[in-house]
Amino acid sequence: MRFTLTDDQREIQRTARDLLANRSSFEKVRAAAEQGPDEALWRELCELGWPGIAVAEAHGGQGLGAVELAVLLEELGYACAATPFLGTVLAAAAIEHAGSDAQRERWLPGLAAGELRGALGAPGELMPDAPGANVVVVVDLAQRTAAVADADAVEPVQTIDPTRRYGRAPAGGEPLEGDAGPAIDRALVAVSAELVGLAQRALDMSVEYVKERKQFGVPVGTFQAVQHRAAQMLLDVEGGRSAALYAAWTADADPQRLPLAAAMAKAWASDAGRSATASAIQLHGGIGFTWEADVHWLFKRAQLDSAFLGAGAAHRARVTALTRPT
Amino acid sequence: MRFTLTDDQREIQRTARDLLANRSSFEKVRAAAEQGPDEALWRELCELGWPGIAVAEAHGGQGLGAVELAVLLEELGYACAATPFLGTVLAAAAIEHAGSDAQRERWLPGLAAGELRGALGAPGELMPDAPGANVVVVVDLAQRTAAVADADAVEPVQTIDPTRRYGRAPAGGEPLEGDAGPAIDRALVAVSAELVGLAQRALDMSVEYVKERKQFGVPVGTFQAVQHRAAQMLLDVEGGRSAALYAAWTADADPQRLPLAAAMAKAWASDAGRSATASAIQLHGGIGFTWEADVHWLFKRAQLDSAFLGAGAAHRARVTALTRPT
Amino acid sequence: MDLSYTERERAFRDELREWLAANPPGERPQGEEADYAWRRDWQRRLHEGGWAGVHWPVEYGGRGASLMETAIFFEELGRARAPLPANVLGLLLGGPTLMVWGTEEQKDRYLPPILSAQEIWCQGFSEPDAGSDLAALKTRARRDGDGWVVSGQKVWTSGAQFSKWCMLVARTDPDVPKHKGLTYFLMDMEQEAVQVRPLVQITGEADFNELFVEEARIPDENVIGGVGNGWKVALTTLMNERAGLGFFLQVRLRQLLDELVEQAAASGALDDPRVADRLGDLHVRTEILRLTAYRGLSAIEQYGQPGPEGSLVKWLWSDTNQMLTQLAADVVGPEALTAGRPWAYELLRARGNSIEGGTTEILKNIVAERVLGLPRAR
Amino acid sequence: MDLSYTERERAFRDELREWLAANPPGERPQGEEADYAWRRDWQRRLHEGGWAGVHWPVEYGGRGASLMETAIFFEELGRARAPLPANVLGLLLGGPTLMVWGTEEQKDRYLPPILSAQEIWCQGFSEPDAGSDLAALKTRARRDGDGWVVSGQKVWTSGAQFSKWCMLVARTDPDVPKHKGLTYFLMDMEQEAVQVRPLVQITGEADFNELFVEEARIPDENVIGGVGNGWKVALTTLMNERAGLGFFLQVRLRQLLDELVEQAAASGALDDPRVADRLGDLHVRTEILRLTAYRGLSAIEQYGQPGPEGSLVKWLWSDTNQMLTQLAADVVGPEALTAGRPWAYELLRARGNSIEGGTTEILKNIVAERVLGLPRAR
Repeated sequence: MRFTLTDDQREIQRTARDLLANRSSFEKVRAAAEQGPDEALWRELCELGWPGIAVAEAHGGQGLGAVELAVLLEELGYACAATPFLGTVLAAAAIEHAGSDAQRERWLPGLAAGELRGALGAPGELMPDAPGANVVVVVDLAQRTAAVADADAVEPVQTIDPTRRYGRAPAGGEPLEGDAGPAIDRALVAVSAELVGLAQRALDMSVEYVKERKQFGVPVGTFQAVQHRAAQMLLDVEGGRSAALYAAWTADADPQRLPLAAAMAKAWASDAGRSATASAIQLHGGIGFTWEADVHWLFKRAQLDSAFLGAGAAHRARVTALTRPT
Repeated sequence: MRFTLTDDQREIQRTARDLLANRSSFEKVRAAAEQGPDEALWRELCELGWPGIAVAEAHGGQGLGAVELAVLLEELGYACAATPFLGTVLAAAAIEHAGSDAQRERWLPGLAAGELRGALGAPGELMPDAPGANVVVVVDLAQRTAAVADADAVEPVQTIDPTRRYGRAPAGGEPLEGDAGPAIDRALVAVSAELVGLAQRALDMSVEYVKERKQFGVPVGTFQAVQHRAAQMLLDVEGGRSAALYAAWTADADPQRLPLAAAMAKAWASDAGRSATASAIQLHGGIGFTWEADVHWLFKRAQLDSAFLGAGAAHRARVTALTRPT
Repeated sequence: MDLSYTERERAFRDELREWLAANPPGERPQGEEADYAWRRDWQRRLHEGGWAGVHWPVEYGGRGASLMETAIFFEELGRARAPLPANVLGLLLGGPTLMVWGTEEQKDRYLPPILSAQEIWCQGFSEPDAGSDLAALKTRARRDGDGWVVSGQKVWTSGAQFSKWCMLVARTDPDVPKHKGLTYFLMDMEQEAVQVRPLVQITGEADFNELFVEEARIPDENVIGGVGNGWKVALTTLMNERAGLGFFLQVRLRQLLDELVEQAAASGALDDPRVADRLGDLHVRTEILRLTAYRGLSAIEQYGQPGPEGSLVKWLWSDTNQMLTQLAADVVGPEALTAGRPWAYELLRARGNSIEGGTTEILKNIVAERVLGLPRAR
Repeated sequence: MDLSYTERERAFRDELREWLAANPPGERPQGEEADYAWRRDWQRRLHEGGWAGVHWPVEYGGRGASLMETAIFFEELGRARAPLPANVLGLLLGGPTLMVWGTEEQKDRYLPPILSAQEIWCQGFSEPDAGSDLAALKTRARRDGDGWVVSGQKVWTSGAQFSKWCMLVARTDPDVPKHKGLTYFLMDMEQEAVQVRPLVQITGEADFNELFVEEARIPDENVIGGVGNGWKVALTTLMNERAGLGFFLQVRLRQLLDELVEQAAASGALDDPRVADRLGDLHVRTEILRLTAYRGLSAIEQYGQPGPEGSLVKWLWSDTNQMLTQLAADVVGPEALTAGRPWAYELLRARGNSIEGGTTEILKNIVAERVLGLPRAR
């Protein structure tokens, strides 16, 4: 039993962290909030093959797994990057795991290469990356079915997170023939990983700030209330990381455990993401409440991610249902 | 609008506080835990006419109101006093507000004088002061009806709070003919007031302790985490006091508002009582976890009071139901 | 204890309700300038009706309302969905501070245009590096002839762009420690030396500003309470900070809650016992907030000082408002996260509640030290 | 990342399960003496089976198990509802400390009877006035001939009444500050000068004791790690404090949760979405606790030191256990508050979780300062 990342996985993590630190500063994030997704960054990610990281090699992907995808998504969350990555990998996962051979052949190579953009979500709900997507997968969370909807029918919605485009898609479309359960669960894991990244960034920014910022003549980081809040954020982050990595591992290695593991990860990450990013605002004091402090981007995306495919309560209910004694 | 107590009410409060400080030290509470209720104290309370404080003069009481009763109960909670006071005043309130004239004449003078002991509760649940009670009122919380059960049928139960005798009574008995709703609501207010007293004592003991106790060379009360926990306890206490006093006032002055006010008071006080007394243990550190520190008496009684006639969740549900838009 | 209104309070409330019914505030207009104009107009109407300075003594043009009546005033204002008067800082802070510390000339000169909204006031206490710590402020004023020359930077000054006067605390003696050597000035905002920059919040709006003061001039007669006495004068201002306003905010909270319950009932979400539980909790908190605020007023009225409950109100309010607006995101659905929608605005705006007007951390410290008497935190 | 067991881990677990199946621990008997005898007997059986010191090196009579196997050992022990071995402090703390700091003679003399439960060990660190602050301890040892004479008071010494040896930290040099001048002794408990008084807890049981030491004698050869070096030796003991034990406790938590879910399902309470929500949350917390504990072990195995997650486990465990036992009072009904019933015991016992072995407040400080690198709290 080995919970640490392999050398290859750590290499992916390091590469992503370095690349995004250089290419996706908050300056870029702010610009994207005004002008739409960061197309230059997206091209770069496509060149690296990231959109296809978890797609089988037979379909043009890199043939790595859900763990590698989770590692990337955590880093993209950490950077609060403004690309259509999330939607694209979720659509790809749905088609790969619930589509027919023909559907896979039709869409996967394009999605894996980033030539097609994707989105996934429940009909009528806020769907990330839906405007501009070529492959829009609508899922029925209760029935655990999925279909590819008419991309032109997507209606854009401006949310509180302008660094990502959101839209609403109608129900219906070309059904994916397989059980969409695993695809939905993989989506839960992916967005949980992004939430962990957001929370980690919120923590790192806060730690840095409270070390420097002085009040009453001392760094505010010496106040026990500040320390304890930061400690709580670490628990939020690390608990989410344990759950997201575990769930990602089950997706490929022990799929029977995926439904419960995914529900656990999303239940924790939904609440932890909200709470850690709100704490970051609080720890930044008045500054944290201003536009220019940038922590609000994390809070806003965490709010959207939290609600996406069901917030904490929905997944806690599912955890209880799945573990109910028979 | 005047939320402060009248001079008379403050006089009752002061008398009770002084008397109980002298007569109901924790030494007495500990003794009662071994040997049963403090009969000497109970006699003294009866001589002062306390059991009849809210009973009409026509029935042998003092003809004061629910506010005065709440004031007394808060003080009895503060002292964690071991007497059958709570059960007796709850039974009296039920008979006064839901009984027939004949039932009032039969039981109220004895209860008001403390010659009869009473108890009230739901059948099958833990009923405070039931063993040894002469007048056992069983209430149906859903139907809001009440009956006087066979006192001999009470089955004693040893709870985690040995400073009060508990028992279980069966359903059925001689019905009280009126609507038992107000009687139940008055019981909720009364036990909320006791919870406020328990929480206040927990706070006072903790404040005293953390001022004296030193760790790392300074009083632990200088640690912000300790300060903030104590502040939270104050919020628990004062919020509960606001709600309990308001609800007590509505009982006599604005009975239409009593059901909602009583549910609010019990919802808050149930959680606040648990939380403040648990915090007192934590603030006392290792000592707080020992039998001789005495804070556990507050925690244990708060647990029983909290569950009595429904814990927080039951009353929050009722608050929502009562305020539901039509 | 008597929680019914007195005859006088009831009469006050009835008269006010009647007046508000006859003078509806209208709908909040879009845009900051328009919103401000609306609020100034609203204050003028209040003033004409004799309602602008309800809590001011009659001798200063007020109504001489009791604390309880003032609370009722703000509650009713909230209930009528009226805005706060444009010069709320002048009315609540500036006026009362002048009444305590001002000379007769100052009172004559400044009080009437506060009431009539002719001259709007703002508050220049906070600084970027001082935060909650007034004693650490750096804005300096040096003597120059028969006046003062002030330089420094202030932050969180709401309404600065519309203000004529700024209640400015500056350091006049750098050689004495901390809160000694501060002086309280009235600074004329209409001079080149004072630049106002809007401070955009996470909501995208700018309720606050930064103030850049570069050699601004203040004549001697605009010192309030004497040179070097600024700490004490500022405390008077701060002590008035939340008087009354709390009741306005609490009514807003109640309205938001009612709104959320309505929507939950309409959508069926209220039938989910988990939602009902959370909403029940919010109801309890909101009511306890109101009751506790009234308890605080009663204590002041009767004993001349607030009881322990007074310090808890702002903290409980900000917690509850944050819980409420976050719950809305779960109950209302996409609407609550859609840009420009009321719930989305409230969700973001609420994050400031636990920071503005004293962070929750500071408030808890104050409760622990001043109310519970714990030794000073280190 | 690979969360399946390795071949070796699986073999270890299977062998252990087989042994446990063949050697059922039986039911916990009533009464403290009987309970202790049961646990001593249990350790003897473990010892005979070669399972007493799984994590000890083979050269000292252990099994040389890896960290992961040790965790599996404690998990399986918990799962089999076996008790902790009677000499758990000797096995987890005393032995490993001796292995680092003991002389060859000391190791030869003391290690074997630890394993076999012939000699039980207890821990004499805490003092009434020192609490979490080891540097403040007051127990004094003065030289006397070729030994030491010790006087002082210790507290929270579990198992003292059954112990032969006490790991005692005492001040040997009062003239140097704080944690200098401490020495780590092995004190023979079988002498008149050592009096054990049970410390009754709020549960009514006495898991702990007070130790009154009045001129007790300790020979020179019972100094561990050298005179004046007690702080460092004590840190070795403390660092071993929760190794493995956490897995045992976490399995207990899981068993309690399963029990509560069973009862809630049977009574119908589980159909209440509010109860389902709380139980779902407890499930998530309990699983995340387990996963995070394993992550910590993985990090130690691979990088030689725990990652940030390691420090969170005890805190999350105590919080979760307190939430669980309090929820039981709502879900189970009167039974949960009835004296002597398991749920009532757990409710009371859980209050100690956030105090024993480092208060939650101290743990959060440690996380903030050592893991996050915040400046030392003042």
